[in-house]
Amino acid sequence: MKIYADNAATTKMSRHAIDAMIPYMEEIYGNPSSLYEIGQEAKEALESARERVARVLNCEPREIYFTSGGSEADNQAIISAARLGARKGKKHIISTAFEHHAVLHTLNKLKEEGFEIELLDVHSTGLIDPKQVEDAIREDTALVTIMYANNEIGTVEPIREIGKICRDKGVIFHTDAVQAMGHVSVDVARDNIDMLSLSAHKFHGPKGVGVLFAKKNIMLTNIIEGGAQERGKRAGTENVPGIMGMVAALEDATKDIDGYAKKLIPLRDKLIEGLDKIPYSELNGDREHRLPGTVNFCFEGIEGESLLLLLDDKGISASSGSACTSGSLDPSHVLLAIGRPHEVAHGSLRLSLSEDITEEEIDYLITSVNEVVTYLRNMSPFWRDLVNGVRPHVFKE
Amino acid sequence: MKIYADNAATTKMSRHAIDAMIPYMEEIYGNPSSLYEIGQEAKEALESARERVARVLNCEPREIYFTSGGSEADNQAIISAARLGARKGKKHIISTAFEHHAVLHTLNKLKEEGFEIELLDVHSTGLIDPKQVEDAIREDTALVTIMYANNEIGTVEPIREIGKICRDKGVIFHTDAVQAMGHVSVDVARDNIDMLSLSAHKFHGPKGVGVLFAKKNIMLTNIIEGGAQERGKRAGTENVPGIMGMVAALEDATKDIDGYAKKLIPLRDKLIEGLDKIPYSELNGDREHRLPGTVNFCFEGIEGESLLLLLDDKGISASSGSACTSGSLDPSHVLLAIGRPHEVAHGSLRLSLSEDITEEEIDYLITSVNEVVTYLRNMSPFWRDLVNGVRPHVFKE
Amino acid sequence: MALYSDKVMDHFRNPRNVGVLEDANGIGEVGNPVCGDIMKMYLKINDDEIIEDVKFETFGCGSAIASSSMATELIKGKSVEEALSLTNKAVAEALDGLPAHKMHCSVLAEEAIKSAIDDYNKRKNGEK
Amino acid sequence: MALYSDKVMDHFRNPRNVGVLEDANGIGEVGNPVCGDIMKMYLKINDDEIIEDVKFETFGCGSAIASSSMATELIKGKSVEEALSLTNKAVAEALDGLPAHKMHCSVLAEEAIKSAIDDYNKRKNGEK
Ligand SMILES: Cc1ncc(COP(=O)(O)O)c(C=O)c1O
Ligand SMILES: Cc1ncc(COP(=O)(O)O)c(C=O)c1O
Repeated sequence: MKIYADNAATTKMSRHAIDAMIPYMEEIYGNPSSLYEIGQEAKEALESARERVARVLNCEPREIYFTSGGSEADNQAIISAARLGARKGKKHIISTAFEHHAVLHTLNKLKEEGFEIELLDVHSTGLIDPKQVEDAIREDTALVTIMYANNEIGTVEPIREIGKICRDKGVIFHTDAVQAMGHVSVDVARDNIDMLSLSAHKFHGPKGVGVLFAKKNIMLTNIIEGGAQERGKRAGTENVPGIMGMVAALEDATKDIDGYAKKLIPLRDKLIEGLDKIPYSELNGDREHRLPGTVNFCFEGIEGESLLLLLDDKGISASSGSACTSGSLDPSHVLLAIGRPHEVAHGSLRLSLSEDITEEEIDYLITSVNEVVTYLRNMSPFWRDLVNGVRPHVFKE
Repeated sequence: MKIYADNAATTKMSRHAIDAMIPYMEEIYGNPSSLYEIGQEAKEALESARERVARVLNCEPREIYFTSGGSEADNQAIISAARLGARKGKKHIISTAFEHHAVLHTLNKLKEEGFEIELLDVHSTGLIDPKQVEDAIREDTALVTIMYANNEIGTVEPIREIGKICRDKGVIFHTDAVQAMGHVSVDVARDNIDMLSLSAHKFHGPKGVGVLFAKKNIMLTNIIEGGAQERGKRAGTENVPGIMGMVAALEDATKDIDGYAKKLIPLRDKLIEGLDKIPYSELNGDREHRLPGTVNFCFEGIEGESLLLLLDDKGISASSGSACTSGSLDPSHVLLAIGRPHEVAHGSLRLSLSEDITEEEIDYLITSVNEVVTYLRNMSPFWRDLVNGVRPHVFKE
Repeated sequence: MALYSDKVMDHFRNPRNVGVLEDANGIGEVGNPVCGDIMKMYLKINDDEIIEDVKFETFGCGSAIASSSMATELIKGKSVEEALSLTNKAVAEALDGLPAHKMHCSVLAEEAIKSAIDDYNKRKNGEK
Repeated sequence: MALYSDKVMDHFRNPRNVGVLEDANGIGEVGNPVCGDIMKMYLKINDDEIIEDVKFETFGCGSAIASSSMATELIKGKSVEEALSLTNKAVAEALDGLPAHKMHCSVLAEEAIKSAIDDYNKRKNGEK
């Protein structure tokens, strides 16, 4: 059996998205800035794509800027809000401890420039309480940036309520919706969002293309200077094929969010229940407020990379917050942020499902993880110490 | 007849480049940062692409960074050199007056930060004399950035000699080779280049992907912060399909540069001779030191946009430096930089050929331009004033 | 959503009333080559102050040529008073709209007519 | 160019000498769970100072498990002296190389062996 269960890392492009790109690669290749026919055709496509994205997000077309992905959108949103704030002497930014690195590293850069960065606690649930935001906002707050859904543990934040608080207090609110889009309903008007980031390859669109939504009253700062593309706010010849593929995927991914949830949530819950039966394991992040397809567990006594490699041998593609897989020395900052100790965080597993997963595959996932965890524990001196009581367990059985 | 003569704006993707992308869109869609098979396959592809680009440029694979295009590469190169310079108190940057806006606008930003930007005169030929660079370099020069070939008039600069001077004086040398790659031979070792920018869609590759070459001793500054992709210097999930398409196109475009020149130069020269016969017209930029496929003329008494629209009606896609087509109030900064007065710059036409142009098509281009120029002059009060001697001509007949 | 409306392209491709009017009694020229557009209007106004004939010459972009052409159509056969009340908006509307950054072309057309009528008035009053 | 060589994957998938040696006379453990790897080596050394048997237990990534497995193979049947001269580089080379950021796994294997022999020496000298 082959199961791709790493849809939070990237997704398989849909046939529809690929087909939407091809004509712009083969025939309508003109530069949208050109006057002649195939340039103007490309320009029309580009502007209709902008309208279609705006319709999905519920905003105006001119509030949509196409970028090279989620990271660029995050960087530009945060830098822009910081520059706007600094002009009014506002240098306080509120975020959370478990944002994506595209957000956290940009905030670090601003910190070096003299901004004060306040990272809210996300609790053991991986959830922010809107009250925390309310309490943290000050006169000199330039920006609140809080992700819509977390990429590792899949928790979904109370964005609408946070947005309301920011709107009432007149503070710019940005949300990284890279993991949320296509999985839960996102509406920038309803949710009081001022800026929002998307990345196409997370919802069956192409890699290397994304969206920054910014309300029309927000003056963006360029990250990339040059030509006057994207209303002068993002230079570079437009990636028209990529944008067309993204829009096709975006419409497909959002056209039946309720049906998607209805189908996927029972399967996800079955997976959670199955993995929960493995002794000394625990779900990461709140049980309820989570993406329909994302499940993240910690297993005591094993290390994530070996787990992934053995699952790969069984045809299962998954990911882990283990330091070995992150390329850094520490395990996932997300798992540490929800209070997992290092030794447990190393033994984490994220399974992120796609809509076409079957019940049979869920069973296979549960059985396989169980087998591999047992196998690895049997050769783990750490596990031996745990069961022998030499070291204390972190989780209940 | 249909002739796409705007290859300097963007090119038609080659079948080979499209075919090189498809497997990475359809099947090998894994995230290169993942451990499992389709992630590792994507990673292998990515690293072999890096090796292939390095082979073409004659550098090491680790000196290749993939970006979202030429603009991003230009921005990052210049910002990086500026930051390195500033740390040593060097805040003088040398460039030219006719660089692409991705360079000029980035330099403007640095100017606001306190850098001193010296733009060298490009003369009526559109050529820099290496001696100018030698004379301009100072103790506190952080960077010399001079384009390999100009995108509007097609002149090719003496990059090798300029590189030599910079190398001897220990100054970082960046060149925007977006227009040169695939048209003239580029070799970063031979040419003494420290940093170089490319954009795939200019050589029959995909839009939205490019390359920054930076010598291994040059520490890059991130433009986009986040994940540890591209040795930590360019965050964002890698656009593997785009990169694979780019590499295929790059290899094709560079495998027979001599044959390309041999085929195209006579046709280009025929076009120049044909257009030169139109009275009161003049070639922009040096006759000899130019790209094999780029021709740019000014015609007195007419305006570029109308020229383009009527050529489009005749099936010819071309571009102009007219203010009306640039979206700004002034005509092309490039034409102004080579000393064309505004009224003449408005009447410019760039024809940039692809390799598959035929002699018959060249004839059609000459005849069509002749017809349209004559037609427009006949309704131009400005032209009437010129021929009646009310206003002075700029060019000889 | 193409650059120009079909109307604009029609008037650009097939401009009406192009050329010089040898017996014009009102000639106006506006714009300047440095900015990339010049419009010249030739009017033949009869004793009843009716614009009997009109021609134009234009150096400029597609919308400049189309605006000139449309403007001549709109004033041909009209009284001087009516011609004076022609606004640039009316020209743009008659063309089914112009892109925002091209509206100045319709302004030029309005100004060219005013300038030609001004010239006519000056000649009539013997100022010329 | 995959993450690991075939050798590493073989030793990871089919680790040699996994488990506990009940009659070990030298046991070493290195690493720590906070860093994500622990290696435990069990040696049975006979009177001629030959390593008659060896087993390991490892908590860690693929290359940690493969390094342990390879290290046990390399020292099994060897003298204590030979085992002491085993370097981490030799372990990595025997595995057809390790990625740069995984070299520390081979270091761990070297250290685990040294630690187990140290334990054996201490027991022999009655220190334990
Ligand atoms: C000389 C030059 N530099 C940079 C660029 C920017 O490339 P891109 O639009 O792909 O970002 C271009 C093309 O637009 C160019 O011609
Ligand atoms: C929450 C979140 N934000 C931002 C990103 C960055 O997106 P990209 O890698 O497409 O730039 C990702 C994915 O990597 C993500 O999961």
